[in-house]
Amino acid sequence: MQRASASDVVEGVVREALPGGRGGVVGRPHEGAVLVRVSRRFLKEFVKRLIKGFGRRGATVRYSTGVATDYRPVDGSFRMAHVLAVDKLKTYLIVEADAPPPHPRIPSITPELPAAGWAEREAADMVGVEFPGHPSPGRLVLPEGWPEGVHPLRKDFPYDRKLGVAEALEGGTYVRGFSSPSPHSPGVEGRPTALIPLGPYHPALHEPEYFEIFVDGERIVGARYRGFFVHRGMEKLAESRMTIDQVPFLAERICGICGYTHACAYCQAVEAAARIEVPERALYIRSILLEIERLHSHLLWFGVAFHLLGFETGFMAMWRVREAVMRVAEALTGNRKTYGMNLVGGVRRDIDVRRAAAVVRMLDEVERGFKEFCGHALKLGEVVERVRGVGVLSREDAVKLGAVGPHARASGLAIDVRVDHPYAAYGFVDVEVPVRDEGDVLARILVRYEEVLESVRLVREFLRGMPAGGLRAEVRDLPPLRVGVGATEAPRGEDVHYVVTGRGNTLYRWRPRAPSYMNIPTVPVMLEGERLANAPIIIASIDPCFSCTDHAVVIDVRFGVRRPLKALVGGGGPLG
Amino acid sequence: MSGSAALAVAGAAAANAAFALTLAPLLDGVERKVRARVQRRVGPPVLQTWYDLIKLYRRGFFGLRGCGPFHRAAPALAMGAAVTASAILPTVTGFGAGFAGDLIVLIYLMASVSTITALGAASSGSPYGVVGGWREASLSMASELALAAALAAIACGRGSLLLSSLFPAVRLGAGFRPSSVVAVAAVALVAYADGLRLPFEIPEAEEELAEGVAVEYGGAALALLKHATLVRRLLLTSLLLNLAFPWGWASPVVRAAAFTASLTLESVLCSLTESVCGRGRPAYVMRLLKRVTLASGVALIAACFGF
Amino acid sequence: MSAYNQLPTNVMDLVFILPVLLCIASAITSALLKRGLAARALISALTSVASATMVGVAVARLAFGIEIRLSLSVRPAYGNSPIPWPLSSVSFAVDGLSAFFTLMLGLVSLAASIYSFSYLEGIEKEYGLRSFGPNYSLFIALMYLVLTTQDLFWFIVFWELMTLASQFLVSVEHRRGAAVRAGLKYFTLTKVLAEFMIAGGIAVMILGLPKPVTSFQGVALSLHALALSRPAVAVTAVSLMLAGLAVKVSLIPLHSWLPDAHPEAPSNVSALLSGVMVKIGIYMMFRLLLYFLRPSLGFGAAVACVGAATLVYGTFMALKQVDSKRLLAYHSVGQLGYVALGLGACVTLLSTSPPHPVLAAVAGFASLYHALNHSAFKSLLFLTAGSVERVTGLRNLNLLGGLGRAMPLTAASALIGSLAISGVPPLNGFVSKWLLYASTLTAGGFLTACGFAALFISAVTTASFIKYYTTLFGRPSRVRLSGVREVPAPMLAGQAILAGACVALGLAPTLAWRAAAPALTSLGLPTSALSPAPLLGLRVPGVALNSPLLIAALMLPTAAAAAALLKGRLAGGVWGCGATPPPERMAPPASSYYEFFEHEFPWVYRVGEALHHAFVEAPSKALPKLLKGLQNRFETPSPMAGALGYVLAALALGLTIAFAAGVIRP
Amino acid sequence: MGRLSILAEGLASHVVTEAYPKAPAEVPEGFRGRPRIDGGRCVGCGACANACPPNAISVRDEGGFRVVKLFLGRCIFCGRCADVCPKEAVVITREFELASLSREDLSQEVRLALARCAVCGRPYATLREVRDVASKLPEGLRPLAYLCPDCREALAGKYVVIGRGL
Repeated sequence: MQRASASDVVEGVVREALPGGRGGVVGRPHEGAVLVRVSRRFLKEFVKRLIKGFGRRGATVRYSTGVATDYRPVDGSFRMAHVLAVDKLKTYLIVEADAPPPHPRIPSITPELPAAGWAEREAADMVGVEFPGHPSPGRLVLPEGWPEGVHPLRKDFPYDRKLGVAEALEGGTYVRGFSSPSPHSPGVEGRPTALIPLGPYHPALHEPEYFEIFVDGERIVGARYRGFFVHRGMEKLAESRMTIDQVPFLAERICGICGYTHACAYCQAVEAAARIEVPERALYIRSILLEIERLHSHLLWFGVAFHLLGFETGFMAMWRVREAVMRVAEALTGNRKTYGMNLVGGVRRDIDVRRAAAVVRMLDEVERGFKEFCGHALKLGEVVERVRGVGVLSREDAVKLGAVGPHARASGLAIDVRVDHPYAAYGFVDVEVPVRDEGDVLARILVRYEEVLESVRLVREFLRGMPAGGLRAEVRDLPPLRVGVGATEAPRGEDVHYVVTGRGNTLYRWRPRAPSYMNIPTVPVMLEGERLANAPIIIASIDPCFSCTDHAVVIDVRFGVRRPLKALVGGGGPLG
Repeated sequence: MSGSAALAVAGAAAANAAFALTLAPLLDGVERKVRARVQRRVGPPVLQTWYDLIKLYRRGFFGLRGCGPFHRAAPALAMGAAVTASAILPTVTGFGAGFAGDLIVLIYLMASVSTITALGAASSGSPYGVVGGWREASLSMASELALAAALAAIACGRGSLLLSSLFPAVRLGAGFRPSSVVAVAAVALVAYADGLRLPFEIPEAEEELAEGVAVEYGGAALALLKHATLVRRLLLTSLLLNLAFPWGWASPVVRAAAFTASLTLESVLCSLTESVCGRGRPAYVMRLLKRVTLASGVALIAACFGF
Repeated sequence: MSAYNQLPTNVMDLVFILPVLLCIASAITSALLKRGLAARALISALTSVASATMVGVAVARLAFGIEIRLSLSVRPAYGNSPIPWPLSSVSFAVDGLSAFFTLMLGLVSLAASIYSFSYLEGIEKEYGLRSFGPNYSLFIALMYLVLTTQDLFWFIVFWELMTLASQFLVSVEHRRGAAVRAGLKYFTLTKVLAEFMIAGGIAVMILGLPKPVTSFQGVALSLHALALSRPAVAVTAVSLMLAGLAVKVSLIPLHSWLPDAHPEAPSNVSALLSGVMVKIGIYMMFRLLLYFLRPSLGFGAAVACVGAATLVYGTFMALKQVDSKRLLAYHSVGQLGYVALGLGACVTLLSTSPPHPVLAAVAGFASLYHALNHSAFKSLLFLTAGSVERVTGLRNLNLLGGLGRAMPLTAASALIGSLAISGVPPLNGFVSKWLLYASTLTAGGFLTACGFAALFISAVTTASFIKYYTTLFGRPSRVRLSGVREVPAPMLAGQAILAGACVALGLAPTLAWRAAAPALTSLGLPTSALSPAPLLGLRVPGVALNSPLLIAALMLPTAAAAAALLKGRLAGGVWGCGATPPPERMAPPASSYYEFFEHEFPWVYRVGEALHHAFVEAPSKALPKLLKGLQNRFETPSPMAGALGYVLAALALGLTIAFAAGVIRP
Repeated sequence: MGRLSILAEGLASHVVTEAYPKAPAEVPEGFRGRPRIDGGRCVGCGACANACPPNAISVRDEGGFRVVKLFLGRCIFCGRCADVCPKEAVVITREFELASLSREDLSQEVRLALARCAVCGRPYATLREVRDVASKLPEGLRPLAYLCPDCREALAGKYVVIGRGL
């Protein structure tokens, strides 16, 4: 009940932060979450006070995700929900503000919480809510040339509407890049810079992302990021024509690597919203699969990292070790990736004794192979040389930009959803969270190194402690318009799914927020002042999952959503 | 010289050139096999590099529109320089076209392979090409420093630049000079570095520069560049072998066999080394080269004082 | 003119005089006509013919051994001559050494003069030819006279006049402050240090023998005597003269004027300055160190080391430049380092015990040959840079680019020049460098170290010209250039002549050997040093061997065969990684090129910066303090400016000559 | 020294490259491969179509037949169809080599005859499903199974007395 009391504290802070103790409704959508609805006029002020209030109690407010929803069919207004994570108090605080049509405007809180920048820009693109006072407004998700005033996630936008290229181009030309002029001038006098495009199609990026890098010689003087090329329109799809039991299979296809964690986060969100009690054995099984996923994801990343450092043998070695994990995943789930295991309310398959034994065997193999090889590889002069002191992200920047996961932990931020907001079976064990302060690429490598070994330990512990029992709770019709937040610690960091249930076991709103969504904005900061040769490894060091980040993007201007198939296949390349 | 003799030498030169052209890709194939084995893979067939080259040669030219004619001519010129160098340097047969030039000529021909490559790459407006180009140039500047010192040491010891009187540089007995040993060691390292092997392979860093100097070339042009680079690599090794060991001791056939064998052995050793190296960050590469330069510099000073 | 003059008798004498007369004619006509097509045509034509004649004179000596001697003197029948000796008589002779450098002069000035016809349009429109024409013509004539006079006194006189003319040519565009400042700096520096040479020269002329002597033979004797009687004085005198010459040759630390003067001058003048004038210092150094003086280890070593230092410093400075002509100017500094190194090595090798006359001859030949080559490719490069500036109005390599398509012929000749100076076989730069290595690397001692430096620096040169060529003609330009087209035929012709020379001198080094052999013999060096190798190649018996033609015969067919594979289509534009940034933003600026190398070898540049500051920044800072008022005058665009310059210069010059004439009394 | 041990381990241990496709690849039991519909068991109830996330299974009536169509081009091999099938007519096989040049190979169709309403004659469900339902009903109510939902309601409204039959 320590947790409940933590949420009480949060509620207390919220109440005293409310302007004049009024102007807001406070509620508890579910365990570990507090919801407050304030008038948009007070929003900025309220957030300021919140930060102060929690600051007094030594807790920091981390911006987790922001969701704009078109509630016009329900109560005729638009609503922006800022989900703030108060990790120290193990609570997600949902701050909602309404805005009436036809021109919904909600003051931007980005000046207070810079990490909110992307969320607000995305909301502006997809739902058409304006955020006056945003320091750097402009398109984030929609391509340049997308017609003004067309907002795909509004309820009056049919999911299967095809927006032909011609129509899309009315608004301007479709450039794969920036429409705005570059910040760094050609520099006639002084030391001029050249623009080096990194991506969308570059051997170092295994997914289409675009970094515009400005160099003087090989010194990087600045960088810009443009992403969201991987258009799949998943949110729209889920909200339009899928049932809650179908969405897990869509959710896990958000990413080709950390798909299962998305499925879990989604299910947790729905279960929380509908107050479904999931049987303990199912929770353990979920945890085991999550850790197995972390194992293969990290091993994959190590491989990619070595590849980018030109150390092919390391690449091969890591992927060879990873193969064992994939085999076990196949044995456990029937699929090389940990796909198809989750349903709302539990899991679909049991881990019987024989499979458990296979897992244990795999763990030994992986632990030995990994430890041995990395032990040698991390001694190699040119390898370590290339990552020590490279791509440093200071703790301050990490906090400011809301970095999550190993990336944040390598910059000295001790945050981990498994500990801060225990889910699945993580409440029953204690998780070691490795933290380093250097903030460079090497630190990120070492943090992940520790995490691999920790995952091995955790899986062993879960297998030991797994109780008998059912696999799935009975799920009846869900109550409509219930809000739920589900979070997991994906291999790359906090993965948050925000759900509003709909009628007849459908979803009214679903917004997954992948960890890379918070980490990518730190890349330009890290690139500045670095050498060009380090750019790829720096970009890779956050283990960016671009397809995760981009999943939500609406109908692809180039193809249009012709086949739901398009929305379902795909997923991450090696980098994500 | 008499016509028949000229013919013989011309034949030898042709033989050397043909040898270099054919063997270089084969050796690359061998190296890929070796690296694959270290990575516990089966790896591609030994002829794979040749298959790739042939496929590319068939493709004709793929290149940029509108960045000067030189961009297009560069691969051919590079190949020309490489072949010429291979005709001058004794490899499979004892005497190449040594009458065409001496050590300096040889070095300059080899250097001009990378010079021309860099020029061609930088002529394409591709930022990757240009970056690759200046890396190539910088690397050759750095390795030239070491190589120049080492060769100066050797030449100073011999009082000549003629290949005939320089090979082998290390002579036991009366003509022995300790400096030449150091110098040859330095040459060995430079040959490794200048052969663009890991960790020195920075001009084409695939993950950083997307093949750098080769980025804007395709088809036959790409094949020519790759082939010329491989030939150059083989020549560097051959130069080292010629400097390090005497080869005049055996019948032509035995010599050819022995030379080929040791070339193969050398590239196996190199690829084993490569397989446990990452690509160095440029600063690191340069530091290594500076150390090599230091060594050869010591050799040079020693040589100047007659040791 | 008095009737007692001993007039030129045979036809060769007339031929010898002809260039001078032609130049004077061109000077006068241009001064009269001031502007217009006719003026340009006259200047160009007359100077070209003059240059051609100079080549003829040189060839006559080098190929057919016809040595022209000519001495003019005022010798009255009774009484004292109205003009005091030594002013009263002057003698000329085209010996081997003179002939070699005259050939160089003729070649370059021919190309430059033809080039001028179209190039001058710009200057004509803005400034008229009143100042340019006379100075240009006289400059050529004076260089010719400096090279051919056999009289140290007159050498000095012509030398000073040449400096004067060249100074006005540097600042001919007197509305540009930079040009005027550069000219001023050049004049002051060379003038001030020329005084050393004059002092040294006078000392040599008057102190050695009981009676003062001015003829070269006499000076040789006198210096020898002086060296025996008062060695300290002799050493001082020679050092002074060397210093005076070194400033023209722009050896560090006396180079600071060159990187300012050569870029600011009109390109045809830059070609002459870099191509010929700086080498006249070398010419005199040869005479001084090998003809006047017995070869001395000290001076040889000094020149060699300074040369090595110069080539390292100059080339590294060049690597950083982003102004096309400034880059070339710094390379002139570097390349002259090579030449000086050769000379120094030659002297050293002669003066060691035992002497190595063979290697010495090779080194001497290397020096002469490289001087000749340098005047071919560097003048060529200056002309191409001029063409680019003419078409685009730009010299900034950060902005320029992509001219390869619009100006293919200029690009081609620039490429030849770049490859030649980088020493890519089988072009000329390579052969002379090779000779230099052959003589130094095998010599042992510090010469080997110098040779190593040279060998390394040639890689740096290559890098620098990769940048030069690709930024001008390769990658797209970073600004919008309008109306870019190929330059008119005369300019192309000028470039073609020099490009041809680069190729010819590269493929047939024996030609150069033929040309230089008389010079070497006249300096008492053994011509047995080199023996021809197959196909016009050269061989230093037992030491080195190189036959470029054979290399070309191996290289070009292979390249052609390979090129046959390159038939096929062209893909589109530059690959932008799938994004579409504008090409001019992707094209790296010149300043970016070796930031990488700079970043990895910072110390090289820290040293360089220090030197640069000490010898370039400091003087050019000190200068305004010295000549503040004058400079202001110069910078105000007014007819006064020119006049003032003349007054000043004439004053300085008059003083010098009067002083000299006053001191040298029979 | 790291390098040497990496080298040594690499050379000492066996090669892991697999012979596939020259030799067949192993998949564990429980592997979710190509789903197959057993035409003999399927009753065309359409539960699978409802559950299928990517709409790979479609059910439509045409010309007196109910056509259940499975298109593998869309299938994500989640196996939900097998979960929800009341008749265990959908089986998840272990086949995974599905690459093919013809679209036909990627789709499976099951055609089931439709039952017509005894009263209005409208086709309303597959014969097999109707028989199945009928077999489950108590004797008295069986005829109801042969009526379409509307007629059934109408009739039921009139006559049915719960527990008595007609």
